[in-house]
Amino acid sequence: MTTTAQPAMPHEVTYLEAISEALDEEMARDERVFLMGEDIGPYGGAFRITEGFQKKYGEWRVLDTPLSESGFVGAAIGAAMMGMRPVVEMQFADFISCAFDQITEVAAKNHYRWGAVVPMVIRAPFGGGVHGGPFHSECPEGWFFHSPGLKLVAPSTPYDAKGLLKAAIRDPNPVIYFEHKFLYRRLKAVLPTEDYIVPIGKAEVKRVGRDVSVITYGAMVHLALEAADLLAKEGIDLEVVDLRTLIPIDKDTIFESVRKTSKAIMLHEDNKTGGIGAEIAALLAEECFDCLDGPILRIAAPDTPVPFSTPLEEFFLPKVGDVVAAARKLAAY
Amino acid sequence: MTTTAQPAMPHEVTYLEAISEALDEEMARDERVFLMGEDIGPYGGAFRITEGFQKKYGEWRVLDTPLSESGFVGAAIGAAMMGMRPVVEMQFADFISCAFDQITEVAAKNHYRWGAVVPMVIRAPFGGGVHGGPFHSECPEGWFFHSPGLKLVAPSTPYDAKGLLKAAIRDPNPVIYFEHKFLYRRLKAVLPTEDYIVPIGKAEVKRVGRDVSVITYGAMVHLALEAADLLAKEGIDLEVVDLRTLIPIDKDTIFESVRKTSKAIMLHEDNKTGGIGAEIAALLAEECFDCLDGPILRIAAPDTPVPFSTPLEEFFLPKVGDVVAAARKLAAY
Amino acid sequence: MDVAEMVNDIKRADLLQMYYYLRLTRTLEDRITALYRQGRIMGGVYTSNGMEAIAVGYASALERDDIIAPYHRDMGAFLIRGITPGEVIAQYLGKRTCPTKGKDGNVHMGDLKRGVIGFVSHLADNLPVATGAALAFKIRGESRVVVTNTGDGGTSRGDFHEALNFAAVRKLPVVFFCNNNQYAYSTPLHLQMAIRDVVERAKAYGMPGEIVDGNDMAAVYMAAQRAIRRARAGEGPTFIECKTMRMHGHSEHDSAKYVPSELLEEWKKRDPILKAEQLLTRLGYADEIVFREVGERVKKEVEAGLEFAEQSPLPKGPEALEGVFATDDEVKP
Amino acid sequence: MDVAEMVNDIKRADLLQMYYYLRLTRTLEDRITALYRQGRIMGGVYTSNGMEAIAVGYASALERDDIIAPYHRDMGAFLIRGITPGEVIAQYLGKRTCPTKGKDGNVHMGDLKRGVIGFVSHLADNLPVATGAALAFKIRGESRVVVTNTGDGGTSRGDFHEALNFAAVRKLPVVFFCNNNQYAYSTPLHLQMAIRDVVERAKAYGMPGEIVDGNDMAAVYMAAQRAIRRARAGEGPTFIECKTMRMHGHSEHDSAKYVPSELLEEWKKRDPILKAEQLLTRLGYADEIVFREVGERVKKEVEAGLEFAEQSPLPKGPEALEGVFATDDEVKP
Ligand SMILES: Cc1ncc(C[n+]2csc(CCOP(=O)(O)OP(=O)(O)O)c2C)c(N)n1
Ligand SMILES: Cc1ncc(C[n+]2csc(CCOP(=O)(O)OP(=O)(O)O)c2C)c(N)n1
Ligand SMILES: [Mg+2]
Ligand SMILES: [Mg+2]
Repeated sequence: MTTTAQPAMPHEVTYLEAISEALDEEMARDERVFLMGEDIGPYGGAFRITEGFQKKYGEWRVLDTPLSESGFVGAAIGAAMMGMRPVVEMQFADFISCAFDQITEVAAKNHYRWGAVVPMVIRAPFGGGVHGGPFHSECPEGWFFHSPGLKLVAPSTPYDAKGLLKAAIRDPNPVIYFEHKFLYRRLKAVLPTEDYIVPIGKAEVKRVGRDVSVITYGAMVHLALEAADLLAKEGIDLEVVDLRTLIPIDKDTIFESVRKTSKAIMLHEDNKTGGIGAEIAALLAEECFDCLDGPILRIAAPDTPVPFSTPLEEFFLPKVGDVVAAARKLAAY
Repeated sequence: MTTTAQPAMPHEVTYLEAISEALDEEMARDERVFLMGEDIGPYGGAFRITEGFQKKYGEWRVLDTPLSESGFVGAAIGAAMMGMRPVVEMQFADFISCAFDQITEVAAKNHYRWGAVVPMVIRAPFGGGVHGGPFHSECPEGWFFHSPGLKLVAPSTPYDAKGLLKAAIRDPNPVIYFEHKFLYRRLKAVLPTEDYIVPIGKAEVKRVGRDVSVITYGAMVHLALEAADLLAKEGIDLEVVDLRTLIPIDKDTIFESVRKTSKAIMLHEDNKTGGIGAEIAALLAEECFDCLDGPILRIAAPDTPVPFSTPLEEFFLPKVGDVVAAARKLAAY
Repeated sequence: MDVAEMVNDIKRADLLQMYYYLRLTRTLEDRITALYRQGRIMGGVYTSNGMEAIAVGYASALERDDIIAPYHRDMGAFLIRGITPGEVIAQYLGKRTCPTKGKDGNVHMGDLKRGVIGFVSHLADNLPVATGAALAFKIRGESRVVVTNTGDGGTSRGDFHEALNFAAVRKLPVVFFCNNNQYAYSTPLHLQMAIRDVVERAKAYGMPGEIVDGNDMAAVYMAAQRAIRRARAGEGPTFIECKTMRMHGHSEHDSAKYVPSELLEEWKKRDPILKAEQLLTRLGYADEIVFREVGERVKKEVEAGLEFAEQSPLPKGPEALEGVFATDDEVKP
Repeated sequence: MDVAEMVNDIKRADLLQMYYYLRLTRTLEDRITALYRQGRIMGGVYTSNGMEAIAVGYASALERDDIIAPYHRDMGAFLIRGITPGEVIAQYLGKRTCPTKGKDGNVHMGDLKRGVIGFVSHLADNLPVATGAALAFKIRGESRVVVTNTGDGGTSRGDFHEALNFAAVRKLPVVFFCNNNQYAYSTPLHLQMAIRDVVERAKAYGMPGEIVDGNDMAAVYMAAQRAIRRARAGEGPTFIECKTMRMHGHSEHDSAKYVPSELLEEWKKRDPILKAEQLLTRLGYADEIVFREVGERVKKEVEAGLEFAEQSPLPKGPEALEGVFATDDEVKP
């Protein structure tokens, strides 16, 4: 799909197309924005998000790189410091491990250390459920959750995908943008015609409920919403908080929800130990302890790599039933 | 200092010497054990832990590597799979970011994926308080807390330093051994003459107390013990749990302590957000909720890189007063 | 050096066996491709179509105790090391009878008992690992050798550099093959590196390098033999660039429109199986009848393999939890 | 090419200015070393003693709008870009008036307004960054150039490889200097690489390379000029190996016993200041009187700098919390 810079009328797009539109519109709006990555040029990227972009913006704004994640992330940092707005694509989020050092030691710390502004975005297609196995399904957000200086976002809808990517590109800091591969072509929505952003740092209550708060992000938002529908039938009213931004954490929205429901479930696809759910649970146990009326439950993948074979991966990924069971337990608490 | 393979009589050693002894004794005991790292040969390593080793064990068991953390960690993985027991030294833990990909993607996952056994140890001199600034003071344990397949240990005393390093070397899995630079020459203890290990996976109550549990590791154990002395004078009886092993987590010891005290403080030198304290707090909030009689407090470094200048670093690091204040608050809860 | 003459030194049986493996590879991968098109395979399918001679050539030159660390276009090497067509298909189908028991997919097969280090998606990650395996042999004074392979794209990664440098400094018994098939996914060689021959890279390490016709199994075999002999004699590593062409898309979902069709036509004429048949005919070692027999034999073997794989059980969900850590009984104490 | 003749093309004023910077560097670093020995400096002290001509030479060849990404033995380059001796000492003392406001120490100074990219401890990390800065210039069609430097040890890291490769493929306006002082900490060149001249590395990237006498400021300057001219003309990157010798320990706490004393004696005769004085005398541009005057001038400047630094305030503790994230007003919208 080749997008024009500003869509003329309301139109339905997939999550993937929303990402593509955000890139296209930002490139048209701001000539400092340019793209780097493997196979993003004539090929349009492994997921075809930049298809047609090189024709439209030229070889120097849609740059195929050698196979070297550390090298091109480092290059993005340098270009960003010179006033550009690079957006780099990891072919799969999993390969971000190769650029870990540049991200955590250089990009994250430059502003703190000597005031250099590093406005750049790393797009990281992440997550399982796509038969990718241990190296094409990872949720690496936990690795970066712990490196002051980075912002992390993870949209769950086409609307948020577009708005958060635009916000990330306009942000003066390094932002890792986790886009969930499972959602690419599974979600569609009609987006506004006018330019909009989804502000970084704001969670959103995706479903208002009274009884139990599920705090989640990415593909798991939809699992939570499904569970909410099932639970509604038995009179349990789930509130679904979509973090959208992982760092900085929107404590206000989370706390407000849990103050209302007194019950909290952390839900993520990432491994349980050391996941983002742990931090949110810890924040609640520290700052909202008195409002809690039951244990803080966590639903997450077990502490293993993502297995390949279908029965293994199905077992590994959190399921609607897990959310239902946890909510029932808390509701009865 | 050149150690002999088995010390002949009880003797006092520093934390640093304890590490050195463990390496020496394991090398003497098991010829599969060998060392790799930068400047560990004739020079004896940046902290002189392997001084005299190359003379004793030869150039091929005490190997100076090129300046390439990813390369020599990868090499350790290969050698381990061929039946060796490599121990690699990071000159400073901070540089482990350069080997992140090898550790998380190769070392951590090989056994799960195809049954390959990777018995290796990465020694990582970590922590602040040594005027090292943002690149020589880091606590990188949080990054690896989230990679199933790795074990992480962090001793706080000479006894544990020796025993845990021996256990790590004998373990059939990749183990990251976080040795705290601040403790190197500040602690001394008389160690047993006979061979011993400190089992991986076992926390230790370093001070038995009744009122509040402080759960901590590394250099912060001593901060907690200091706070305990102060608090004892005002009748607050602190229990200090030293995790010693960060992964796998010894839930039994932690839970037992908090079941007794009903009050818990997480204390670490690492940045607060996404630190190990978050996971322990989350475990408590999930599995020990009913025994909690107050919020779970966290004392940790703020979410910034480690600053260089003394007043900044002092501000940054957790202080005895922080523990005292938190314990008072909980005791009065 | 006249390849045509030297070929007389290769035993007839060896050449015939290589031919057999070329055919087995082709037939097996074609079958897997067909299964993929029928939607019976989850995940990606990467084949060595048109490049079979490289893996077949190098793996044929090894002794039983040697080790390979293959990459994703080395099917022939897996087969020669004894991984059966049935296991390969089982791996693609995620069955419990494959080398990873369903934990990992496609060409990520590893089995140390058969001397195969499992492939890691992250390209070039296994080069330091291969170097480390060679280091173990060197330390123990064994005369074993490691052969590894990478694509042209993989040579751009830092781990390539760190591995080759370390291997050269320590004169380790490892041979680095490079499959230069002129593309890395959609990225042509000139956007990957500013040199025409990948072998130029070897100079940076003071490592001998040579170029061979990657479509000529005998040429690859002889080059491998020379390099392996050097390695075994303690003379250190060698870099061997195999010129070839990727004849399919990067993976089976890629139509590879970015490859000029003339290029494919030209290389079609140099098909490694065709070349092998011409050689065998010229040497009088085999004729059309033999070729047909081999064709029938491999077809039967592949069909038998398919049957084995299809009848193999899938793993059960909870097996996903197994094997994160190795246990003591898996290693000698 | 006769260096001795070409030197006539360099303006007298330029040579005298370089000489001044050699002296300023030496005097400043000697002063810092003395402060270190008095225990007045926390953290490490890394000097360019005996290697001053490299940074002075390359930085003198640049235009105002060009950018440098220096490494830890490039004091002369910092000074030439306008960082004052006072700021340098303030940085070592952790004062608020230094380029990092006390957040970082020693040579980790960065200031984009003066065209200096801040050094990162992790060696070679700034090479991809320098490449990226050059990429920004190329994309925008500016004629600016980036010069960066690395030690011989730093060339072993993967980021070196990825940076040089990318720069060469895209013909970016960046010049890669290498300070080959024959050691990386205690590791001699032959354990770092299996080549005698680091410049061999350039061949792997199809990049022109040359060797210069790193102790000859004029030779370095002219080589830099040639490479910068090429870069500015769009002809791509150059690699320049400067042969030199580290005359002190790795840092001031290292007595460097591992360096043969004959080597030091030999290189002492080639001291860059001595060489510069011989040159200036031979050309009739200066004499003993001038040398003495310059010596007095730099001494005064350094003492004034020390006074400035000592009188500068330390940062206040809570400033540790500032600057993790950049704010919108720091960038153009
Ligand atoms: C570190 C890393 N980055 C990106 C990828 C995605 N990827 C898989 S194969 C491939 C191209 C590989 O090209 P090459 O090394 O030439 O091997 P070929 O497939 O051509 O044989 C890419 C980019 C990867 N596997 N690893
Ligand atoms: C990635 C990384 N590993 C280790 C170190 C520790 N270290 C600091 S300087 C140094 C030696 C550097 O040698 P070289 O690159 O030759 O520079 P020189 O100091 O000789 O100028 C080492 C190992 C580091 N800074 N970064
Ligand atoms: Mg290729
Ligand atoms: Mg050096």
